[in-house]
Amino acid sequence: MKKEKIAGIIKEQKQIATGIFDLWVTAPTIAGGAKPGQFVSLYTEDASKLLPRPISICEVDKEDGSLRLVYRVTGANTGTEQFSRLQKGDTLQLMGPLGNGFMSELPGTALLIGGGIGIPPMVELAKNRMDKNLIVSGYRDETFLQEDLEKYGECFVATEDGSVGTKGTVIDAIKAEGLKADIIYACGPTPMLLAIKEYAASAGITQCYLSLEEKMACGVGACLACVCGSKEKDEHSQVHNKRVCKEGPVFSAWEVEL
Amino acid sequence: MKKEKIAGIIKEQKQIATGIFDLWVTAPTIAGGAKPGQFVSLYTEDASKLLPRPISICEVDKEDGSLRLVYRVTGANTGTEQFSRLQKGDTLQLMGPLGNGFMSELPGTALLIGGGIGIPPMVELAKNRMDKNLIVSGYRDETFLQEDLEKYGECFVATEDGSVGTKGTVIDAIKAEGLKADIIYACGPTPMLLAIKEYAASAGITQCYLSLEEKMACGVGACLACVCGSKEKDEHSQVHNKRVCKEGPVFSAWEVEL
Amino acid sequence: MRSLAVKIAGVELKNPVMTASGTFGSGEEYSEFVDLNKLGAVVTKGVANVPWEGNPTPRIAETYGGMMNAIGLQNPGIDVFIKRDLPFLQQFDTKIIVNVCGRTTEDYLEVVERLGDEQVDLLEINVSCPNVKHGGIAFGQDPACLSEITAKIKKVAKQPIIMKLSPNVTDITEMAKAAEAAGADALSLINTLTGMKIDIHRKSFALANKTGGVSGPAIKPIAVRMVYQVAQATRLPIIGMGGIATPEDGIEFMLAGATGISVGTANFYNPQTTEEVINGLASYLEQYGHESIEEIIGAVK
Amino acid sequence: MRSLAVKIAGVELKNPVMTASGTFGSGEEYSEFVDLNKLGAVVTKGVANVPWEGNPTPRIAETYGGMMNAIGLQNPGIDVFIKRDLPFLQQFDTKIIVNVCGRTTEDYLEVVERLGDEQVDLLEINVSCPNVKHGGIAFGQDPACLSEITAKIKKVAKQPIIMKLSPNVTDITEMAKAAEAAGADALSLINTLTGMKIDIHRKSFALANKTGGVSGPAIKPIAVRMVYQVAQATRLPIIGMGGIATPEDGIEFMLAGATGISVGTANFYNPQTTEEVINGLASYLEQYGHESIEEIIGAVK
Ligand SMILES: Cc1cc2nc3c(=O)[nH]c(=O)nc-3n(C[C@H](O)[C@H](O)[C@H](O)COP(=O)(O)OP(=O)(O)OC[C@H]3O[C@@H](n4cnc5c(N)ncnc54)[C@H](O)[C@@H]3O)c2cc1C
Ligand SMILES: Cc1cc2nc3c(=O)[nH]c(=O)nc-3n(C[C@H](O)[C@H](O)[C@H](O)COP(=O)(O)OP(=O)(O)OC[C@H]3O[C@@H](n4cnc5c(N)ncnc54)[C@H](O)[C@@H]3O)c2cc1C
Ligand SMILES: Cc1cc2nc3c(=O)[nH]c(=O)nc-3n(C[C@H](O)[C@H](O)[C@H](O)COP(=O)(O)O)c2cc1C
Ligand SMILES: Cc1cc2nc3c(=O)[nH]c(=O)nc-3n(C[C@H](O)[C@H](O)[C@H](O)COP(=O)(O)O)c2cc1C
Ligand code: FES
Ligand code: FES
Repeated sequence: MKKEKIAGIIKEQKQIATGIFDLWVTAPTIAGGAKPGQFVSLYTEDASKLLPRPISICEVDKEDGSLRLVYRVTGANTGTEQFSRLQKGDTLQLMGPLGNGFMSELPGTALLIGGGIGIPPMVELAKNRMDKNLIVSGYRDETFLQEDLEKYGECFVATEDGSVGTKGTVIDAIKAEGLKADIIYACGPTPMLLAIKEYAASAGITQCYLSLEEKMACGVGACLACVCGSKEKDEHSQVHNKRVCKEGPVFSAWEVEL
Repeated sequence: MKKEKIAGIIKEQKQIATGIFDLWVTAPTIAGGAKPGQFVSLYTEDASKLLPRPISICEVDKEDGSLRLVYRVTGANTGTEQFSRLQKGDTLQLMGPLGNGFMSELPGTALLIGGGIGIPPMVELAKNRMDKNLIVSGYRDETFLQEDLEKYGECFVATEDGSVGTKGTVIDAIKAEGLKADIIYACGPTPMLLAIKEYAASAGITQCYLSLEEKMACGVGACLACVCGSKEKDEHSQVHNKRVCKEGPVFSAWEVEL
Repeated sequence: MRSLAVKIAGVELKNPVMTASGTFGSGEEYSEFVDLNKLGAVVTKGVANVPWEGNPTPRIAETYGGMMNAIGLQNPGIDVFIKRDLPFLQQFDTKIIVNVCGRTTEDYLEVVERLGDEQVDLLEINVSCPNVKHGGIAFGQDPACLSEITAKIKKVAKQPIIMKLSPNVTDITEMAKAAEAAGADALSLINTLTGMKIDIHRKSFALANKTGGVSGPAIKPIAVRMVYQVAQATRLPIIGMGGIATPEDGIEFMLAGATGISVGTANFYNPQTTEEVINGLASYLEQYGHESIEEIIGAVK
Repeated sequence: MRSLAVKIAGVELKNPVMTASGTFGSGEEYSEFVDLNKLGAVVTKGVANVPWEGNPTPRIAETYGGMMNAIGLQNPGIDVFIKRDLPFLQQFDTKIIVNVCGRTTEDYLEVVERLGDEQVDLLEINVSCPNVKHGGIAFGQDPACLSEITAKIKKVAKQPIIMKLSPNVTDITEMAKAAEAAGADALSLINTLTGMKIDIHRKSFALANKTGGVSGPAIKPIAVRMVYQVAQATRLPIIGMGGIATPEDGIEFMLAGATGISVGTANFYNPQTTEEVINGLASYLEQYGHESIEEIIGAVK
């Protein structure tokens, strides 16, 4: 699918949890080709902030030509804070769809594991899958997107403080609930991904796909900012580096070093 | 009067001629102390543009606590272009009142001479004077602010193309109309000010006050960016330089070198 | 039609606009956004004799009006470059400038020799990357080293060579004159300015490499100054860069004395920048009645 | 109450925040906006032995995320400075740092000697102004010259001396070490980076002086890098500056190794910056449980 940089139009935006915003933006050319697990680069209107903010595609409405993005405001005076002030009708520069995305068509029961702000891409992934979804979400405390996820699979929650679901990590929840699957799809903080990789190895789940994060400048594979270590020599780079924005953000757990 | 930097609120803005905007901004602390010929520094919301845009005070409504600013958009992607998009209710960072202003109380018949975007300060000056005002405005072609000026004096116009009033310069208009005065107040491009200085000398008008322009950084006399050459050694600087933002923008024609 | 064509070291470019090395990959990545046929030249990411891993991540950070990078010249090596990247670029009607990097003089010479028989128009020698710990930076910050490596490369190069200078020096004209005297055919400037960013909450460096090269609009005034100084000090054609994001920026560099202009960081946030600059150059010639873009090179007074 | 006090060359400042020379006049101009009693120190505009006219106008231009100036060190001379400006500053409960400039070594020595008997806490010696054609810049770009002038000034100075370094050098640590070896008590960095801007419509220089010094947020990463490098290379206390506009910026400089921090260009567009930085430092100590600001000096890892 051709990538484009366009001015999207905000359809609606609301806060769905403390510091978590839920934005629908009309961007037909991007929505048309978007796959679960892909992302878009968002650009601020602030002339002092030039780099893109990569945000995963949470949901796509192809008919309407719009995208749903769910993101966290990371602090004061950040780009995400600026996005959070956008209102219906405002424009938002964005580029996409970027990255490879999840292979949603794999047959078998899948564990869809999201941690914190890694949860949003699981919505579109769950929606696109034909087979059984077991959706495990890890939060610090406050939950979000559970209603959306429940439409597409059986949902399990872990919270650090135990306020909802299993107290502990997503792995704790998987073990507590005795969940079994053929496939793992995961997105979240690196420590969580590391734990999942270990768990998959021990549980013998060979189809384990992780969505990674790295700082980006171009988002299209040109600048080599966003690499992760790869186990084998990467074909493009000829070294043990893969580009998260281009070969990723989704990698087989076995091909990358976290 | 104490200078302040505040967030003013736009009351209204309209375009009054090609590229010329007429803005009323609520800024009570500034309006309270403002005198004719003083100016304010306007700040953009564009993080790439940090310096002030000095704009003369065109009119003051002390009761309402608001200021009128009339300015020209100097080009694409400029600060003034950004100001021209401000709408009722928007905020505008501004600092003032700055500079010395015109001595409006001088008795006698006065020639108030404005050239192009030097015309706006003549409105508040004419309004504040008790004695007779002969107001001469020079335009390239299209006129503006004439209705406002007519309230406070006898008005004469010069246009470069002769489309309105005398064809030629403000000096041509003064001569054509045979205007005589005891005092001159002028604001406009340097060539015009030079011509006025010469005219005042030849006509024996010793009370001749010119409002100068220079690039500014601080607007309060701290950075020494905005100097003009002075005939005598300036007391503050101890050299032949005066600060336009502090000792000016209004100077006696005889104390400065243009 | 007013002419946008310029000549750099005997090579005619249809217009002065090119891509800054390292910001446009091998050309392929941005070919979805830009018609490469429209560009004066594509300058490739730096290539070495063997593949380089580059630096650990984070490799970039945002700075006020710019960015900082410490990619560390990751590259697939000259073999794959010749087999894969060059043939891709050769499909287009644009000039190809290959950016060459190395850790030692021998590294550079090997790459330059390997490129000798390839369809490549110009070689840009990066002696100024601030992110490589061994070699690299030293060449570009000492006139004697610069002179030596320039002469050695010139001896083996089949294409004209452009020496790319580091701005992290006391006197850029001294470096430019050293390169000129040693036989350089053209100069590129500026590479990035060495900077640092600290994450105050983690009390750690924003880049794994601690320091990185600052690029983008923030550095433009420094770049324009250096281009002007070098234009006054040498007779070599200059490829100017550093913060070009609009046609006006590009024109500023040409008035300062640049014959070619490269767009770097701006590609990242506006992939259309190169095309916009080309169009803007044409309008400027129109507006001020210049017959050819060459009339504005160094025309500041 | 957590302590914001810092010590520079034996002088205790109630907090590390000061004004950068030349951006705050003699203190009087901004006293309507800032309570000078709150500042760690006021650093004055550079003062010479005799009044200086400075450069022709335009003296400043806006650049992306910053500005460029070529004021040319206009100043009323030491006589008027001592008679008028010093007594004004002495009314306040803040330290006074006088910035000294000159065209020749003798000029500097004369000013330093004249200030010997005045109530001045520290002297900041500007050997780095890029806008003065004779002398000035040379001192700050050559380690031998810097060393010589530092030693000579140190001999006659009654107050501790802070050498203010130019960033327009290949290796800032070499300059810092030269100043340290010659007896400097502290270092200030950075002064402005030399830049240029061209008005493309007039085809002329934006500044009458052609070049000017770039300051403001745009140059911050370069300044932070130099402060860090110098902190690693010398034992002298450092006053860091270059683009400080927020508390976060100031903290970044302190983590990099600065003991004091100066606000320059930001005063022009936000006269409250110094006070905001002071308040922000206090909150940061609170947030991360530091008892004293000294704990964060050079604390980056
Ligand atoms: C492929 C991908 C998908 C992502 N999807 C989401 C999502 O759906 N929802 C969400 O809330 N967050 C997501 N993130 C993280 C998100 O990109 C950062 O939180 C965001 O860029 C921070 O920007 P800021 O303006 O808040 O912070 P600032 O501090 O202003 O950012 C400064 C710079 O650092 C970059 N940066 C800062 N944190 C990160 C990070 N964690 N990852 C990459 N770049 C970073 C910014 O993009 C920017 O260039 C994703 C990251 C990646 C790489
Ligand atoms: C005391 C004074 C009063 C003024 N009053 C008015 C007025 O009432 N109406 C009006 O239209 N204009 C007035 N001007 C001119 C006005 O300041 C400039 O047109 C304006 O600053 C241009 O800003 P910009 O964003 O359009 O241009 P940009 O090109 O974006 O400006 C870049 C920088 O240059 C400065 N600059 C550019 N042109 C001038 C100039 N002519 N004088 C001073 N600084 C300049 C800007 O302030 C800014 O810092 C006045 C100038 C001064 C000094
Ligand atoms: C991410 C990145 C990678 C770069 N890689 C190289 C490189 O491989 N070789 C080189 O000579 N310059 C490299 N540069 C420097 C640019 O070519 C250019 O000189 C510099 O960025 C200034 O231009 P700009 O401000 O338009 O980006 C790189 C710059 C960036 C931002
Ligand atoms: C208008 C202006 C005038 C300056 N004058 C002086 C000066 O007289 N002496 C000096 O040492 N530095 C002078 N400087 C440099 C500043 O003190 C400071 O080192 C530099 O601007 C970087 O800080 P900033 O980015 O916060 O402005 C001047 C800077 C500006 C912008
Ligand atoms: S962000 Fe540029 S290669 Fe991935
Ligand atoms: S603008 Fe700073 S002294 Fe006038």
